[in-house]
Amino acid sequence: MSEKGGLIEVLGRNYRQVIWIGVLILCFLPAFVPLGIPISIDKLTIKAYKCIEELEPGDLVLVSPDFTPGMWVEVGPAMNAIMQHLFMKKVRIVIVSFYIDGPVLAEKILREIDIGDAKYGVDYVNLGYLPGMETAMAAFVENPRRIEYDYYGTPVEELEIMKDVKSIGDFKLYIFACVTWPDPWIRQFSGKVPKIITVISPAAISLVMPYVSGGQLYSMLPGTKGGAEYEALMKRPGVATSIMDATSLCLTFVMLLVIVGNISYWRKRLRGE
Amino acid sequence: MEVIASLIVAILTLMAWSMLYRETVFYRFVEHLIIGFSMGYTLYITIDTLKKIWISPMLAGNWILIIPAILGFLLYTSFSERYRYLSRWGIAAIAGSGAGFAVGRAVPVQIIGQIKPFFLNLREVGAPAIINWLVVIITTVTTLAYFTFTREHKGALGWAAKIGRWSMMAAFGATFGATIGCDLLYIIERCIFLHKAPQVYLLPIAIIVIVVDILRRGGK
Amino acid sequence: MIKGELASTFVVLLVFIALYLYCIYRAVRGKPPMIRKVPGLDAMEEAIGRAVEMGRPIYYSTGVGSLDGGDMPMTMAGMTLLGYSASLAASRGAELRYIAAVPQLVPIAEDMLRTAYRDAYKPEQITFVPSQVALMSTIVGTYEREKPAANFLLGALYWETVVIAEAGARAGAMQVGGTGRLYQVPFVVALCDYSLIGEELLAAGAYVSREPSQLGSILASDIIRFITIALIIIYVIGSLFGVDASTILRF
Amino acid sequence: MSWVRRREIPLLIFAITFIIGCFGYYIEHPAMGKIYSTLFDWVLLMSNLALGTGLIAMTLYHGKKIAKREKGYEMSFVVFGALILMFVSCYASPASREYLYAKIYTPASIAILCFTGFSEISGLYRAFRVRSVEAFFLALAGFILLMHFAPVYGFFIPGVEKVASWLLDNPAMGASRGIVIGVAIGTIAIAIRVLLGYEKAYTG
Repeated sequence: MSEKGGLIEVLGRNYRQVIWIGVLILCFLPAFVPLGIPISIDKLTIKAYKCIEELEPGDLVLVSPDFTPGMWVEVGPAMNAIMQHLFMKKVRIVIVSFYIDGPVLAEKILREIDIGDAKYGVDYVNLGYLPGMETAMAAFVENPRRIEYDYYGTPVEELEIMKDVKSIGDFKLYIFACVTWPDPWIRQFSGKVPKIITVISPAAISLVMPYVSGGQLYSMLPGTKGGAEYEALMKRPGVATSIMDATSLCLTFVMLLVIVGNISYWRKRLRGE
Repeated sequence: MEVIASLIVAILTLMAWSMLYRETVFYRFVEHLIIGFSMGYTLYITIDTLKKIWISPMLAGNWILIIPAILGFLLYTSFSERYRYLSRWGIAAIAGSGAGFAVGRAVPVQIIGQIKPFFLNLREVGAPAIINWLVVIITTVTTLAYFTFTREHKGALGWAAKIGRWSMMAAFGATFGATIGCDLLYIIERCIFLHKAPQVYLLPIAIIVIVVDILRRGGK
Repeated sequence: MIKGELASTFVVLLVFIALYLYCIYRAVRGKPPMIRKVPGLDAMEEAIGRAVEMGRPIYYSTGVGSLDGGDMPMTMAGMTLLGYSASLAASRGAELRYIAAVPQLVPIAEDMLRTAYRDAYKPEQITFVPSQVALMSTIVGTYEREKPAANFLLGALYWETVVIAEAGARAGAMQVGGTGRLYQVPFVVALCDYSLIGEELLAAGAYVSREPSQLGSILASDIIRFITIALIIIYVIGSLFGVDASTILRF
Repeated sequence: MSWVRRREIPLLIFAITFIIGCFGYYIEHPAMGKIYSTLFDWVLLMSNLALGTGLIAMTLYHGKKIAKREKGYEMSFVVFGALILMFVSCYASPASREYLYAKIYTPASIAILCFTGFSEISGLYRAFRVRSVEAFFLALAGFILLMHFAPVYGFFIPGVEKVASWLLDNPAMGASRGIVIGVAIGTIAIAIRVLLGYEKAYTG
């Protein structure tokens, strides 16, 4: 008995280490085994999913991963989920970035998802980075063929996919990911492409909602949580699901800690210690 | 090269996280490495900035920039017992412009800007919005009342201050809870990075080292 | 000259400044106001006493806030309290160490610690770390090694707040924290033993100096506070009658 | 040269820069705009020059450790080594700068940033104990927000998201407004105290 009391005492004195080990285990667990803990699915995520589900194989889709690597954890996993769906639907994808880190992030996404038997240059292409933010967007909207070389230096004329890209109207859908200020993309692309979907950090949702209700944006995915919802719709749990699993587990653990902490505190206090 | 970078980052991450267990030589190494790296990078960025905003304009004939440069170099006199009063000149200029900037915006943005939203067109909204409006008014006014310094918090002011403190506590709790949800993402992201090969092979090594250390120290 | 839309705001600013000058003038003339107790500031003295007893150092940090823009008032308040606690610690024989994360603060800290400690001053009482991450990593490591008796965390604090406050708690230090940055106040309040919320930190310099002139400025702050509450009430009454008070006051 | 020692000189510099910084925001005049932007260019230049003071303080601290062979002086070599490595690789080539900064330093510093998450959780265990009425409000609001951010509870308890956003939009916003207004008032007060030379943070 005395040994057990000793152990509890040691653990009580080092409660921080105990808590941290618990958090680490719960964060690692879903990375190894995706659990698929149920989450509520937002209407907008379903709308985005249905929109992509209705695309025909061979339709052209334009994608801009415009965020910084440091923000990966906020929007990257959702981008993975939506790109995975695009490759599953066998649409043709053109990637162009208006952020300097965009092309590298596009490569990261393509490396992490299962692209099946899609061929570079035929089914998808990475056009690289266009400097100049909103001016660059306006120029691209005016003439997408303005770009002469892709990210790897191949002339655009030699790429089969680009033969069908004559104007911005050839794209059926535009997907862009950004972290904070979505206005430039919406200003330039709204009305030029039939549908626009954005993947955005949860912090910026309030900035985007007016555009969604106004119709300039077709739908949006709110960050990694949106990604997890999307993966649940695809029935294909991935990184976003494991992140949300870990978040759910950790926060439940934290809530248990609060309860346990209060019980032990009040027990001591009522005993008059 | 990518694999080597991943391995180095994974090793550094585990070394840094060893602090969660206890203060170790591994953590100390990462701690000092980070100081050195960030100093090196800050130095590079600063020299680059100085070239752009000082050296090049001055060589182009903008000689007036010598005045702020002298004030800037006066900051270095703080290391000398004899001349350190001169460093206050430079500090005064930096602090003065900062204070001016802050005070200039304090009234329009932080005071008037915060009062303006208290207007609510009562005819156009329903009962729930009016209740919320009242809640915001009460919490704001009582929080302001809490900061009163020249009266003891007794009587009506005491009650107002108490309600103000309670509403502040609710606000703090809410921010605290909301922040954890976001900051956890970074830990999870690191865990997902660590679970990939080849980094994942480092995990058992780290666990063995810690277990050995716990046994060696006998549960201190 | 004055921008049209800011004209009435400018008048308000001038009225406020005039009010400060008047109250300070009145207080200097012999009518200093009384000030309620601020527990966090009295606790600093206790913490320094504790450091003397235990023979361990006191650590002081102002976070990564610098002297520009909105951070300046909080950083300045933090530096004023650094001067105050340094002279208190020096007179009682405790060692106070300052960790700076902003280069502009190094000369101020040098100046203050040299003034407070005179011949007993050691250059290693001031450390400089170049970034927020470096500040976090340094403090986590240093606190665990040195086990400070007291940890003061006062200034324009950013993301590092929670790490510093928890490192101090882990080391068993008595902690006094204070900031006016909205997102960091919760951590200061929840994790430190004593906290100075928002304006309490900004008024601290006047509180610890106990000079009538400075206390006068606090009286003026209170009057302005009641003017602000009155303005809120005007807006509320305006809402009852369906009138936006901004149209009348031209804000 | 005793006049240079006077306290009035820094106060005068403070006053001039304060007036330009403060009133420049309100006054619309081409000359004022020029002075206003020049002031900020100058301050930026001075702030950048100040980095050297930090470098000196750091070198003194670690150099003294090495010179005196104090406990843990070996780690001071790591500081200087890392400094030189980063500095040299920044100037060597853009590729080496990218590699060391983006691929190694940035991810490694995220490992340190993770301490915020860890500290929040262990701190919360301590802070959310209901010792008083105040702590009760803190813990209650925090608990609701935790439920809001764990996606699983949105699935099982549908109302939790509404309660959480009500809490953030109403009582929490009201209290934040009160704090912001208080800070603004304190800002004016502290600036005037420094201006009149009472707050002696830098004037000695």
